[in-house]
Amino acid sequence: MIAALAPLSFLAQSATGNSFDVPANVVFYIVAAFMVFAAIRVVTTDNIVHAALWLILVLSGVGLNFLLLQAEFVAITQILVYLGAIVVLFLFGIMLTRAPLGRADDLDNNMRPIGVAVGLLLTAVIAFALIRTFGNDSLTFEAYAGSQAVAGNNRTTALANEIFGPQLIPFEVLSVLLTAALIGAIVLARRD
Amino acid sequence: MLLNQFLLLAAILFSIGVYGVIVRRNGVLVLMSIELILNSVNINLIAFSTYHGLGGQVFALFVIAVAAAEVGVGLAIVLLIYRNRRSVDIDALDELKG
Amino acid sequence: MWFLTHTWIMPALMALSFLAILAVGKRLPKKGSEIGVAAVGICFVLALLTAGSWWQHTNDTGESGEHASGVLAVAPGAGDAEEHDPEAFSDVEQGCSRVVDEADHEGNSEKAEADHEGDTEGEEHSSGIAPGESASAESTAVATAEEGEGHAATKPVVRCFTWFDNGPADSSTITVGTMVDGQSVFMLVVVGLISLLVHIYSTDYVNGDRRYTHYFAFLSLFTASMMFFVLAQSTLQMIVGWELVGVCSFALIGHWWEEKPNSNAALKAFLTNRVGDIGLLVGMIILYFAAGRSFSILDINILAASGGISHGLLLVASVCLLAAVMSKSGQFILHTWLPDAMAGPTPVSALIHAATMVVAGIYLVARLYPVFFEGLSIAGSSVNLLAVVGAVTAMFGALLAFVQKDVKKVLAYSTISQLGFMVTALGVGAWTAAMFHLFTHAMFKACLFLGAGSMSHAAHHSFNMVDDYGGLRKIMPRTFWTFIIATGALAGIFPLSGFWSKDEILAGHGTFFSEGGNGTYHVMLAMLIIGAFCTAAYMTRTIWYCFYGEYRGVGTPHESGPRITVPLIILATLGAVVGFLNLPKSIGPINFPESLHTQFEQFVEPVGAYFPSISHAEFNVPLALFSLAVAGLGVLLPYLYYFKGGLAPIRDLSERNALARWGKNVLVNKYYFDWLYTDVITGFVKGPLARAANWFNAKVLDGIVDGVGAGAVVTGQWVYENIDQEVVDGAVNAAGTTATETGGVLRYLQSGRIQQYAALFFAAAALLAGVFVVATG
Amino acid sequence: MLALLAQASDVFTKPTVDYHALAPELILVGTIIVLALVDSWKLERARPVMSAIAGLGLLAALVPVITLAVDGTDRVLLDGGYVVDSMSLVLKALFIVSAYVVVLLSINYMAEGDYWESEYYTLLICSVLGMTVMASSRDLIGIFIALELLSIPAYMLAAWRKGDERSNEAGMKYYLMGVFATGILLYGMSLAYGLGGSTNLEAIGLQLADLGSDGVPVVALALLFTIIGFGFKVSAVPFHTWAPDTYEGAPTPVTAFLAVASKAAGFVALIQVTYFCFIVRSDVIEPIFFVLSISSMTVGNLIALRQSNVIRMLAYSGIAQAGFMLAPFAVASSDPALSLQAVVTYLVIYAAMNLGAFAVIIAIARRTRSAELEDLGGLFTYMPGLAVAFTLFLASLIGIPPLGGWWAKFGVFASLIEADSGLGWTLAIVMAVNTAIAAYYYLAVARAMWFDDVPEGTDTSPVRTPATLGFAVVITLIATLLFGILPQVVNDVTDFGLVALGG
Repeated sequence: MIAALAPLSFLAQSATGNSFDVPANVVFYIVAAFMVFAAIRVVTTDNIVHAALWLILVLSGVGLNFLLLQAEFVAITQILVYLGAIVVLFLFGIMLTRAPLGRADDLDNNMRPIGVAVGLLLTAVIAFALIRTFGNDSLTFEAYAGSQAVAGNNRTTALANEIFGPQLIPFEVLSVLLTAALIGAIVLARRD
Repeated sequence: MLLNQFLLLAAILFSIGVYGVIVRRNGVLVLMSIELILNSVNINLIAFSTYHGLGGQVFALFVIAVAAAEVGVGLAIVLLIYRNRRSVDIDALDELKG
Repeated sequence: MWFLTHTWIMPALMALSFLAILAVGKRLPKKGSEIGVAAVGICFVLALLTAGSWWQHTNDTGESGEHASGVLAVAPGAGDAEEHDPEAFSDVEQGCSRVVDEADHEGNSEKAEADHEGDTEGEEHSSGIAPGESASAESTAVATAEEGEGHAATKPVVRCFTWFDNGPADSSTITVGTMVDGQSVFMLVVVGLISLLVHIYSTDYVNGDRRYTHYFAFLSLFTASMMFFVLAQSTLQMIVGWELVGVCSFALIGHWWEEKPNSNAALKAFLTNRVGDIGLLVGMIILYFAAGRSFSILDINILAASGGISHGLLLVASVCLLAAVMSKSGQFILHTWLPDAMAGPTPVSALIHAATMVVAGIYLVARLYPVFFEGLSIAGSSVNLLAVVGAVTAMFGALLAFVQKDVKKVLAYSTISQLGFMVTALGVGAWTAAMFHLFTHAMFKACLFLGAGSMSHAAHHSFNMVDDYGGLRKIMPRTFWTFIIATGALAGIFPLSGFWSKDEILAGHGTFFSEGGNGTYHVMLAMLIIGAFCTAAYMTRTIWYCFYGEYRGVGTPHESGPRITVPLIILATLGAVVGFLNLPKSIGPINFPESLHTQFEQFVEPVGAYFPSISHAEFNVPLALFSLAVAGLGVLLPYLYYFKGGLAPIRDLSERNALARWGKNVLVNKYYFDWLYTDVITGFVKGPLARAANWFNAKVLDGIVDGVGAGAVVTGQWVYENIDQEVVDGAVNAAGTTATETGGVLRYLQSGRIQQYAALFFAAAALLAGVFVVATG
Repeated sequence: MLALLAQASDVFTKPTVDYHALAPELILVGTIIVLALVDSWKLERARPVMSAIAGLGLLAALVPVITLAVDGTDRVLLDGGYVVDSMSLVLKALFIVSAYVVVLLSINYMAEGDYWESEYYTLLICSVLGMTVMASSRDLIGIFIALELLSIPAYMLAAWRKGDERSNEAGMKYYLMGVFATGILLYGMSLAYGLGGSTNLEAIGLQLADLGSDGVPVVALALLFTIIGFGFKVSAVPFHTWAPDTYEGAPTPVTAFLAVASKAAGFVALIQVTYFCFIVRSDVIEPIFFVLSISSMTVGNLIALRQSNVIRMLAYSGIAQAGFMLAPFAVASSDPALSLQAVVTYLVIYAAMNLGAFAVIIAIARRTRSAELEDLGGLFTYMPGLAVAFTLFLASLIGIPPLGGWWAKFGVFASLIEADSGLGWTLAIVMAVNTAIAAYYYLAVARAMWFDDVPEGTDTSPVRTPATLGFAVVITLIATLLFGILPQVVNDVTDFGLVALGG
């Protein structure tokens, strides 16, 4: 799967320098349309298992976006962690709570209008602010050019240097966080 | 490619996620909606990191890891509630109020 | 001098007594009261010695009041900082006031050049800098030497230690200490005296109470708090003392807390005071910054008096502080707690009303007088907030006192009214008059409260004078006579003390009657005169109900024991004579000898850079006669109504008094109206009109018949029922209700449903984002 | 391949780690490991010693905090991402001591309630570790991770009474609202990163200062969303809704922990982002804090008036107190040092008095089995010591001198008035009114204890309070009194001057 994605990354890299990024744009818009549709299905579908499946599409789309943005390592992590772990967790959750596997008409509460209003308001405000601020700024990938030089064309190494350099303490703290989550989740979820 | 096309996509995902957490009654579905919100943040971070270097990517990795932990904890709490109430309808959790 | 620098012993001793009583009181033979009485006795002696020492000190400084007072009365420049003479603050310890320190510093260098020859002066100066008590001998010489220059400033004795440094950023230190000048010394004596008498009285009065020990412990703490407040060197200490006084009153008012109304009264007192406390806190913080980050009272006063603080800031600060004064001293509209506070034991009421709690507000204004004087522009104007609040309170309080059945409530409203007099006096610039009235009022009001307690002691713990008293004159002669004397003093009958102090206040208004005031406050004068009239009238009514007629209560009343009557006699005597302490210089053609007149003023009133230069009104014979006449009328009308109304035929009165004649005519008219309505206009108008007539009879005509004084009863009743109980209490309650109702509505937000929370969360975020994005975009 | 890696790794410069600076955190991590090991080695037999280990670990972590404070030099690690200075040390000490008191509160509660004890302490210490990291982080990533480390264990602790549906509900509400807040926070942080070009707060601040104020509404968005994310943590209205429900449902020691330490950590996060970064755009953040502060103090107080449950009342009063603490942020720019000092002073004093109040409630509930106001009636007659202590804590919360709460309020008033701005004066007035309102419901509790009758059927025989609980009451009481009578103590440690802000 990852191998299949490699050309995409190549495609994106070819777009560096801002001269010719039509193919990347085409891919982006197709993926974006899918993602939005899938995301809407996640929050509207009346089948809980379908929601999880639509979520897979959204998360994969996010991974594709990362590739378009030349963040291969993050993209791979995204796929591994989300598809490999989180969605599986969701499926386990669905099974363990005996959720109805077919259609169910009681998945939503009576607050749809409020939800729509809040969602639209947020979109409008954020979109207005983004458009006013960033306008037509195009992506240049300048920052990556520098890190490539430093790390011998190996951005993953540069990423590692970043994590184990300036972000060392947060990284170590994260390990404690995962341990704590593990301990607590076991205590809460187990029968006793 | 424009910066804004990614940012706007993220904003839309964010809002859809917000809609989801407001209207979904099933605890697991609420957690899924939360994932939409967190992923929109990651798109933002990666898009900005093309300008500012790898800090954003590191941030995104941390967010992914934390999201995994949060989902785990969330599902544990959902399971706990399911065990006591035989239901994951979070809309019915209104014993504490006022 | 030792006594002036060691005043801290008094509050410390009382605090120690509080702890000792709590710790071992229950195990002592007298249940701890002996500790309290002994401690307060020592304090009183110390207070007297301090007063003597201060007397010495002022005489040393000023030797001669003649020049001093001459200067004071007119000298406009006495308060200017530029002219201020550093010698005036030679008894201020280094570090207690930044302004003085700086002035000293400058003065020092100048002096070094200028006053080479004056050896004594140089020495005096160094002794001023070195914190010591050695100054008295030299300072005498110096002060007398400076006499010639025409400045005889009060020399406050300030001692302090550093509590803590408020950070190196601004290098301001917060100090704690004592500031002793005439004002605090006189207040110490009052607190000591009243507290001592109340202690002695209480040993009998609350004898056998189950919380006897607890009661005495809190009396001690109450006294300690008030002394701490009085002696405060910094405004911070004042806040602490102020709050402590509030807490003690909370404990004592709620002494018999098993009864619901008592604990409610305690809570109401506390809550109302909280409102003011916030004003105090804010006001003090404003002053702290205005005075360049200093809590020192001396700093604040000097800067305020010399224009070192802008008028705007002083105005805001004085309004904030006024809120505090209004709640603490029961000024209209925050007075409602005070009558309720009668739920406490009577000696506590006496203490609260005469010497502690409620006069704390007056003391605060007097202490920070430059702030109010400049902030509210007291000089040269004809109206200001302080005077308005005071005058309204003086008038309304007196009206309200009319309609009370409970003798303690009469006295409570009377206190409100008299505090209004003091506040008005401060508001019109008659500082000394206010302090003098505080002094005299403490004596006779304490006497009245203790007298009321004595009567209730006799009448089975009832305070309902209308239903349960009567005819006590024969049975309790000592109580009766002391009560009569105190009443006379309160009503302002010549030559009792109240006459002198009240008259000084009235003269201080600077109206067409009198000259030399700080402004021309016509309206306030009129209101105070109405208040004075009512005062005389309601007290006469009280006397009637308590002491005349037949005994209406249960059981056989008897005179109280010596521990109750002796304090009464002492207080009545003082209430009669202390007025002579501040005799005016002359009354018409009679000139008083120098050793007699204005002693109180010289002793108490601060002069110098830390006090505004106020001018004093001369004693004015027409005004005095007029106010005496008003008071006489106030006594006379109820006398005619209550005492004679039932006994002598009405026509007898009408020949003696024009107003009574008018009253009699009205009385006849009442009958006439009755006849008119019932007999002549019969028929179709009979029903409604008769009812109206009956109403008219009952409500209006009776009122007219009762004359002006009784008309005031109706007004008072109306004010009591409609304004005091409805509007004011209603507003207070409504504010509370609105707050809780709003809380109730807001509570629905808290539905318990997570997703409504989520919707609120994100909607709020989105709305805020929208607002800020549009605002900044 | 390995050679390639080795070659690549030579450009990696190993960060120098100052182990002294990290000692408090390392000791806490060590404590976590010891707890886990002892638990798995001794199993059930280990339960009685768990609390002791946790308590000792916390006290041990306090030692390097003190040595660092004595040393006095500011230590900057990881390119400015992690700073150990006087302010962070004060806050670390605050967190550790608060957690220690919470451990004292928990011992009997946990042992008698048959809860998962060793895991409880493990999670508690994890959360404290997150707080101490928060106190030093000057980097968005560090702050975010620290926030998550302190929050995620707390979500689970709120649901710790597993069999109790109310506790489950409390945990669920706390968790969901927390995650929503995390979402908003991250979105704001991502925008801040985008605008600032770095995750380092100081760098972002410099960049934000350079951006013009026109045409960049995203700045407002970034700042607002970040502040809202932490506003949840400090339970600022309208992001407070979880607090009363969670406080009521969670185990009471956990409630104390949430109400004090967790809230303080939220404030610390706000301090970090505000004073080290966002302050350059005071035109944006001051109105935000103004709105949050006014709505928090007013709404919190008004709803508190209607509460009949003391814990819920404390929850709403905590919301109102958060409003007071937010007030100095609204005048942050006029005198940063003064307003920062006001906030930290308030935090320290608030921790003492609020923990004390919870300690007393836990002690009382051992007898009354309830925190309803009516069940506290006549408490003075059979638990005089606790009634007096509770009264003192309540009086301190009202702000009556000479108790600590007074000095805290004084600092806030001082900073508001000193700022002499419209926002400052408005806040001062609203706060004054609110302080007066607040007295009412605090005194209602005092009145119930002192004046009301003992409810029917209450056992009024003398009660023995466990030593640890008594100790907790005593130390918080001493602190409350000490801070009021000698404000010098707290004043000295919270006076960071301009050094801390120099960054």
